Amino acid sequence: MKTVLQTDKIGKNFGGLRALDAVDLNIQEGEIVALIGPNGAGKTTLFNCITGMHEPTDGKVNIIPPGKGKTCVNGFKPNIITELGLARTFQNIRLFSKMTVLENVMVGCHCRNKNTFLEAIIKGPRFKREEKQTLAHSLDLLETFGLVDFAQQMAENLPYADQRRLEIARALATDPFLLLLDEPAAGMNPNETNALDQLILKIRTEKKISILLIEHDMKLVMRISDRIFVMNQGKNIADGSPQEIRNNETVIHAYLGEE
Amino acid sequence: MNSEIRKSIIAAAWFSLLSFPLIVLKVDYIEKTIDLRWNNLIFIAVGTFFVSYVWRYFLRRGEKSRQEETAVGIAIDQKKRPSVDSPTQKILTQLSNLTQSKPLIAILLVMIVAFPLGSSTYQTSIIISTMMYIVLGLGLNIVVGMAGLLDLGYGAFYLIGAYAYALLNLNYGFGFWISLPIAGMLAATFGVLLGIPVLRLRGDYLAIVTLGFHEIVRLVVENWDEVLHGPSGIPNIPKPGFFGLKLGFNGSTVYLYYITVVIMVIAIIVIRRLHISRVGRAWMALREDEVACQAMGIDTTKTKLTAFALGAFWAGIVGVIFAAKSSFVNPASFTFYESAMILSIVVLGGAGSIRGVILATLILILLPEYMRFLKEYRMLLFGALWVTMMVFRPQGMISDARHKYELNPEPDGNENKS
Amino acid sequence: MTGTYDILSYFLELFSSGLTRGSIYALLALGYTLVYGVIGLINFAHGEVYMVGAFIGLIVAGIMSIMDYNILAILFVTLTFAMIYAAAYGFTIEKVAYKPLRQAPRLAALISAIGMSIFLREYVILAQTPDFVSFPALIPKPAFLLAIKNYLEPTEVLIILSSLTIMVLLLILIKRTKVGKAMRSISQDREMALLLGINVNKTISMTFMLGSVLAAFAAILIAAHIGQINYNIGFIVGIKSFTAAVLGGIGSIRGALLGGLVLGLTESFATGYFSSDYEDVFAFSILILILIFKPSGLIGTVATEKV
Amino acid sequence: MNLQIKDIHSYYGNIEALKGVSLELTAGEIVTLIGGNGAGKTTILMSISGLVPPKRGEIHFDGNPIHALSPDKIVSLGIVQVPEGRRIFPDFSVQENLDLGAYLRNDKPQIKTDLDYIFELFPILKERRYQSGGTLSGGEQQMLAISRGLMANPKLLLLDEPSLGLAPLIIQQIFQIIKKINQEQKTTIFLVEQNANLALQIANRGYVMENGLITMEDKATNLLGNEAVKSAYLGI
Repeated sequence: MKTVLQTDKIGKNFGGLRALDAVDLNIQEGEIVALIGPNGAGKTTLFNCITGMHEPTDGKVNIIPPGKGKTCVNGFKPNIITELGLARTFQNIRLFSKMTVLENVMVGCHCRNKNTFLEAIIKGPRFKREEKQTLAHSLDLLETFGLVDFAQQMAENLPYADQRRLEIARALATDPFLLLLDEPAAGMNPNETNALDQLILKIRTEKKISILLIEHDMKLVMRISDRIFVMNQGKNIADGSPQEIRNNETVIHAYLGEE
Repeated sequence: MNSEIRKSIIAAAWFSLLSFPLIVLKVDYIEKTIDLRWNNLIFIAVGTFFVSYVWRYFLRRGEKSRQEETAVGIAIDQKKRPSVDSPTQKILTQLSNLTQSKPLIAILLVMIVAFPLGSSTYQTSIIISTMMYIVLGLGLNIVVGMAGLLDLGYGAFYLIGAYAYALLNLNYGFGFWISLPIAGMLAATFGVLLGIPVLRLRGDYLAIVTLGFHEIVRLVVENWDEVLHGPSGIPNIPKPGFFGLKLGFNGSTVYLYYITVVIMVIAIIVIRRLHISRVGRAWMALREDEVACQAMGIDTTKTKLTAFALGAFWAGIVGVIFAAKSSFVNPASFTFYESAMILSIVVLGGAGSIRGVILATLILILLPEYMRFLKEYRMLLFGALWVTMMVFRPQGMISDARHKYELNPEPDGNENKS
Repeated sequence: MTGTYDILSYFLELFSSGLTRGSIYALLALGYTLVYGVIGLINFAHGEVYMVGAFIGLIVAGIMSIMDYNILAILFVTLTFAMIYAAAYGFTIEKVAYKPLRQAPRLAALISAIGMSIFLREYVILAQTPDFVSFPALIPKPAFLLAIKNYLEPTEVLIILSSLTIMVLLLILIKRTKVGKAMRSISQDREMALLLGINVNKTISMTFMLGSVLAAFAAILIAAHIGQINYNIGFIVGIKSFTAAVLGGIGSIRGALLGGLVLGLTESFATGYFSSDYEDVFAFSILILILIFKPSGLIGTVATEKV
Repeated sequence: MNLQIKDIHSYYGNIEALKGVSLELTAGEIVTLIGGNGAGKTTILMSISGLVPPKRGEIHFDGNPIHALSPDKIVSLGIVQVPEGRRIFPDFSVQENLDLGAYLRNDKPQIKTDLDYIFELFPILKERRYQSGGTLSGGEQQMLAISRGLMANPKLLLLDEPSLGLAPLIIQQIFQIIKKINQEQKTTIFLVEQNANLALQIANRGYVMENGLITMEDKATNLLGNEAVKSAYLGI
């Protein structure tokens, strides 16, 4: 097993508040890791530090793309990090709501194409080739996510659960090796959550992508994760298999409160 | 019902009171005259009564349809929501669908080509202006409509284009055709120059800075007499010659008309192609959500600058046509109101829609031109239109301007429909 | 010896005219800043309220001067009328052009505001005149100020003093009264203000009215000082006052005062010692530079978007 | 006094956050609502306060419907919320924050008495009286938030996660004071908490919420050892 992401004692301060404190998180190739913890534990901040939305105050975020060397991405812009192969979704869905479902996914393919606006104006050969690939690839993804029937619908008109799924499809369109999902099941009903299960497992096996997800739905977390990483008040308090976490007293305390 | 009438009466009374001093009284304290214009007040009272009634009616209806929409969302829950089209939306959609019919486009083209043959120079010149505004609207539509960057200083690039031709001609004897690309590129360069510093600014701050930029450009031209010829402007700018041939006034206007037609057609094709390309999608993603856009691996800096440059380019081009058409440029032709007018076209047309821009130009430029009585009230109505548009239809006339990609492309890649 | 005297008196002249401008900018900047604080909108039509205030004042002052009233009475009544009317205009503008757009994207409200501004200008052109009209000189030159008239222009001193007074009154109002506290609480956290039972709609209306009153006050003073007005006066002054508000840090009340005075003084000295041709270019350049390099202004705080 | 919530459905944007919630509070009680993140606890409070009015269902207070009232009317009836994350006005001093709590009140002498009472409860706030709210520590801010709520003279106090992000010792202290307020002022308290153990220790009754629905209701003592509570958080 190879490591694809490694954070080295990263910390983040917001003013006087220490939102993250010396967090070490490793993710292996093909692994599904769940990141859990009570409100305000620093989970989304960790996500933002990894994906370049925030720069960590201290420590290092290292990524190791398959077949390539280790890169420290501290201070990289988010788009560069995406190009390197990390893709993410957002806690409060951030789709391009006034674009079609298909276009949303096509935007995801942007960084894997090279044609310029001049080629688009004269419809150069590279433009034609890449557009065809983009379209085919996007439709493929929509097929996988069961959204192909809505391809020409405005994204904002999709039902909520479909919007969540579309966000994942869009992230996959950037062709990542590591996918970060921020509360993918939020607002879904039990049936939809079950379907999401299958989808996440399928992404892992078919596309050989590692997945890091923040999730509050513990049933989902217990079912699909290989490993659970628990945070509380900016710190990592436990890291282990679902079975271990379930019986971990520290974790139960963090959630249920001290006696 | 009654309460609505009562509310409208109150509104009418309120607005009459509000406008009374300015509408009714006109005082000249030096001549010691007080002019009383009571008839104006009657007009205001009756006018506001009806406007208020209709305004309220539509506000309520908007409220209701929003509620119903959510109700529908609840009822069918997990199924896709049907798109609820209002009658106006349907008419507009049908109208814009018409523009897709090939015969209609052909007829339109023939009409455009034949127009100068059967019309006076004056009429021809009006249509040239209209086409100029279409191109300007399309250009600004890249920046505002597609990329979502509110630019209140677009007129500055228009000015730069016009002055580029005027000065190149005056100082170096450059002709129309050489100046055309130079002016376009120059405007695009200025677009980037404005773009770089404002990259971090968003929304309303960006709007104010671009407005400031416009005023700076205009004021510099007004005050820099030695190089830019100050408020008096630059006269005697030649119209393009026909292969070295000097045409008369009428002839050269007709010639300019056809040049403008060609430029307009090129602009429409180019901008449509951009719209459905990789960079066009990046612009729209930027407009929808800058954070998500960046998370998709898009370099937002580059995307913004391309939008500024490609938008400004067209203003530069139209600037040259303007200089040639009026054979005279001065800073007074490029006030903030020029920018406001072009922005009106984009806002009314529906941000992002090419057809919308064309339709809006026809309404905003041609209507006042042919309805003289409107002319005096034109700007007043513009102002009212902006407010009304934003309150009731912020998405503009043609809102569903999304391109439908051909889902099963033929092996050879069939032409896309738009 | 005379040389030094000239240099000094020229400096004083520029200083007092700078302060005069500055206090006018500050009065208007307060309007921008208050509204921005409460609803996060650049009230583009604010400059137009100033202009409408001046025209209302012209009509009232005109009628009264035809009827030969005492100049102080005219000034008092003119100010009162202009301020009341401006408040009514501010109130109405908010109700018509902004309130329906509370939930809409910010750009929609801004475009609506610009539309309102265009509308009001054209309305004054059509209802009154597109030309410059002269405005009666209403500001008295009290005897005690004549003593210093070699150094400072008496009307300017009066303008500065009365502006400062009204600003202090406003500060007290905002600091001490219930409505002032409501305004400030909404600008910090609107949802929390709602949870404490503050009527947000009412407070927003109050904010617009307050800003408009200040604008009308400034408009009458400056119109009476300069002696002429037209439909365009609100645009330029509006932009500059907005610059002042941004300079100080938009949303900050002290910032608006500081920004106004700083802008007025720099403008006055720059035009006095360099060139007056580029007076407005100068103001716009400052605006752009601040927005680019220090968008949070002199006393503002940066708001970051939550991801 | 009592509050009855009958089958309310509330939406956050497109999401149905409450899918038919009913509950009841009687005068003088401390009732706690526990459940995992995203279960819809905060939405219930926002629906009561009128910020997220329910699309369907009814809320009655003292027998009168309040689900269609504006937030300021609801506050004036004596229903006051202390929201999650404290939401102190950072630019206001402690005193000004407290004054705003009493925004709708005009009974000067009574306000003075209440203020004294609060300074007795939280002496630290008296010390920090003229300091701006933004400079307080997390615990102090939470005390100020509760005090600000009390200044509105509530009959019913809605507390949203008062323990969030605080050190255990401070949490203990705050919960003791919540209990004290309930006993001394006879204020009904509806406590939304993640810290289930602590909340259930001071509460009379408790509701457990999962996925937009109330899944359990019982005496607090019964819920304390219940496996369902664990399940609400850990999904075991």
